[in-house]
Amino acid sequence: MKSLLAPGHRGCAGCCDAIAAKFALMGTGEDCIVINPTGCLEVMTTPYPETAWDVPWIHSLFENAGAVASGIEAGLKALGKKDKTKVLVLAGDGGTLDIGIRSISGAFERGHSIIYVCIDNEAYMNTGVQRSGATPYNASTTTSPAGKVSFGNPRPKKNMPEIMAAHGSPYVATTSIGFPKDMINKVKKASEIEGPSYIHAHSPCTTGWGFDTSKTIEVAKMAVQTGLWPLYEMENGEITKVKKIGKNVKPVDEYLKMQRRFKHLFTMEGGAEEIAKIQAIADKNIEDFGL
Amino acid sequence: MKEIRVHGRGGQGSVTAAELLAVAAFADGKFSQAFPAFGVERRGAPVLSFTRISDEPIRLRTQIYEPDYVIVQDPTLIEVVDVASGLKDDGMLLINSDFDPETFDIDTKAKILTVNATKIALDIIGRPIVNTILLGAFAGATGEIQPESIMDAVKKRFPGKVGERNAEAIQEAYNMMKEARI
Amino acid sequence: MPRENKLDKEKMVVVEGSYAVAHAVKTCRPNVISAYPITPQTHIVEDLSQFMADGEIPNCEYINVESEFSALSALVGSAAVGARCYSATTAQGLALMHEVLFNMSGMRLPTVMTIVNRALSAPINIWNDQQDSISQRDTGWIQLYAEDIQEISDMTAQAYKISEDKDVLMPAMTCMDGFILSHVYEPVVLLEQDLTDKFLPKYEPEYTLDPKDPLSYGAFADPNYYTEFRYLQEQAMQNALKKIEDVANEFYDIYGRYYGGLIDEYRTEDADIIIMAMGSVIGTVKDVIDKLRNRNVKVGLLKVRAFRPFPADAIRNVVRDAKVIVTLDKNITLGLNEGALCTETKSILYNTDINVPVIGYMLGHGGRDIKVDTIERIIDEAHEVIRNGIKTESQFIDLREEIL
Amino acid sequence: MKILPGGICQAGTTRVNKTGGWRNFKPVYNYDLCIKCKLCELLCPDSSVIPREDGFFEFDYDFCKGCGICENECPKKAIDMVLEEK
Repeated sequence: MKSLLAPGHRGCAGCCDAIAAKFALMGTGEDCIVINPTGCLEVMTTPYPETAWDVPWIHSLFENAGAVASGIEAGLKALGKKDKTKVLVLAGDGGTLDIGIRSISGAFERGHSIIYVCIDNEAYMNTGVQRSGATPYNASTTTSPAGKVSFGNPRPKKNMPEIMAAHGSPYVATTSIGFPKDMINKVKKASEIEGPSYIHAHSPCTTGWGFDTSKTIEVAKMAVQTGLWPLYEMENGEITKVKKIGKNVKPVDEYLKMQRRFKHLFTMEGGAEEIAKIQAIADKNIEDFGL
Repeated sequence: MKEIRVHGRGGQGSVTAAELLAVAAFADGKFSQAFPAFGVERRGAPVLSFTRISDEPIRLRTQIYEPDYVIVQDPTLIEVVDVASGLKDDGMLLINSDFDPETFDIDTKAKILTVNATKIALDIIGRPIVNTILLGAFAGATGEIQPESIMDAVKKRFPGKVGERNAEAIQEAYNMMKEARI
Repeated sequence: MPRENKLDKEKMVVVEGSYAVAHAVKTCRPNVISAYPITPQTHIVEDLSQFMADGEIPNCEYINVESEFSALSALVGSAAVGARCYSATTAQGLALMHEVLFNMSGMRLPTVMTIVNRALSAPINIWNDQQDSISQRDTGWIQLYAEDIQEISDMTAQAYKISEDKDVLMPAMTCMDGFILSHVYEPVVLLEQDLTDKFLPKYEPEYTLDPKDPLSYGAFADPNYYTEFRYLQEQAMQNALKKIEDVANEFYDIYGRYYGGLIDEYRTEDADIIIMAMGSVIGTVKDVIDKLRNRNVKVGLLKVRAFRPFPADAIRNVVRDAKVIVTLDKNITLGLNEGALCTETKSILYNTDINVPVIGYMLGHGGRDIKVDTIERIIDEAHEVIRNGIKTESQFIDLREEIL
Repeated sequence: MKILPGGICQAGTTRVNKTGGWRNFKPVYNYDLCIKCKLCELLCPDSSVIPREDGFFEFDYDFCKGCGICENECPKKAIDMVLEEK
């Protein structure tokens, strides 16, 4: 499949955003318009006068991707151009779960035919790895650092897919860049559905999470295999498909050990108990989703 | 230029009355302007609206402080609002009431007239909506406006039976007040 | 050349200001309307919603957004795919849009938005002044201010033509005073559909978001490029100066109505005192001027229609021979004790051969009625300046000293 | 070059920016082991794995940043990362 993201962009070696964007565009094909709110992806792909995008693309602001996408969809409709052209949002976790949630909520409640892909690398990477609503429990970021009296981020991830499903979205799915076919097929499916669809793509960041540039895909797979990031589809609010991990399930410490952001859990007193809490999150996912 | 102030309560259609008066005046070949005293009043609270009528285009954008005419839609307002505030000495105060004008202790040199618009409304329309009827009474009492223009404006605003009945009530009020013309 | 504003009474109807604006928008054939309710703008968007519900605006989508921020953000997207866009807001809503205002003008996406001028909180106040739009003066939006319903209605079509001009491509605000104009009923010629179709061509942008020619909008411009984009925006504003005049003339040729281009003048010939003002207070000032002219007081009015771009040359030409200039501002730059019109007027006279004193009055804030008597007192004080020079350059008038 | 109002860019123009210079290690194919599974092409974040007519692939060293994902994910170990000679 042809890549619609040109080389020469300024993403880090091993960049998850570039991979996620590439997969998403493989799902929609070239007849689409991309809306990309503020974040690494926007900055690294469009250093004026260059752009890496081989599809029409717009960056407006940080918190308004849902609204800009609504306007594009409405504009295409009014001009009689909406038949085939897909409206694809590629947004980060900050732009989705935090600052942008109002406009996404509005767009989904209104039922615009858009495909919203959240590229979730679990922190504000563009500004230097600050915590977001998607940062997992105990991850050390620059604004939730581990310290003498802190194990890092004190809260679990916000459950954005559930929130979007609660909007009555016909199609909500989680995916991971560690499973390219899963992601491409889900975006493709979303593009064929009338109404707003939401795909939450787990995307490990080599720089922000602290792992070797060659391990982006490996770390992504591991998140799924531990049960920390379950892959599922929800159609009209009901879970219709789950990717089983079965006997291949891995303990969470194998996943945590791969990343600098969890390194403190292995050196600090009380770390083992904290890892056990993370294992409990994974175990609950395995039970809830029947992984 | 003639300036009219309408006193009512939120929900009684005093803004609509001012508007219909402006529409009717324009139909008579005059220029007109109507606007509410802008507030956040809810249903039941005392409200104000204004109309200007002139032979020339109206440019003035101030509120009305010295009206030529005052229309009071609800006599209970007299207790709580200075309905005669600024009213010109040679002006007129028209009150919706079944009492005689002399029974009202209002500090004004202007002429006070009363009309039992509520009764007319109940008799003809079947509901105690008086705003349009008072316009008929106003037309009768002042001759500032043609009753047909008011009836046309009302019928256009409330098409069908409602408008027809309102027009009938307006005519009734007009006839009653024509005799009392100042 | 001053033009007669030929009003055809036969074509006039008495409607609410908001309705006249909504009707004007309809005749401009918008493709996307996106708005969020806020007093006193609501009647406009309600009327447009009714037009939509009655199928009276073809090829148009109405987006009921969840905030003003999204109202304008949606229009960024719509304009980028080539749609003609419309929104309306006021005060808090406009303030919430602040970031998007820059964004839209920076991307050179034309649109028209009616600002129903209202005060900003705190304290909470829903009544008219012009602090809201004045506070957005640096966002790269054209700002036009209307005197009455006819003008704001007609200005809507004019604004599209200015905004969409290929040498301009800047979004435009058409400003009307909240309640005073939005909620008034008066006779107006509703914008004529046949004439508007003749006056306002279909919007056909050179560039759009189109999969057949995939362009990127909103790239990341570093210090090597950013300055040039700002320069081009300023050039566009300068181009708009001429375009605003041209469009007013073209409008006159087709519709026979004229309110000035960048500015308008009223009895400024031989005027010693020139009052400068924007918006609905103009009408009251004209009445006062007529009254005083009958007493041989040499006073005239310079109506500022375009506040952005600021019509420096046009103003200089009018005030050159006056003895004093009086600015009326329904806003204040806190910390300078001046309204914006006062500041801008002084600034364009500095470094010129025009040496006319400027005095400023701040009034009408938060809906305080501007009475005839207030204007008369201001003119009296202007006389005093002519006689004895400036004592107070800028001040509030009608302050309730007793509660301070 | 003249800038367009609004900062519009023409598609795919980052191709003028050769990011190959970022590399420390470069990937090299061992075609004897390659099974043409296309995974390296699919996963490359820099779209720098180019298909050849014979079904094998080659690296576009103008752009490859040397991240090593292709080597790490290759199911047949058909890619080696070798130190870049500069």
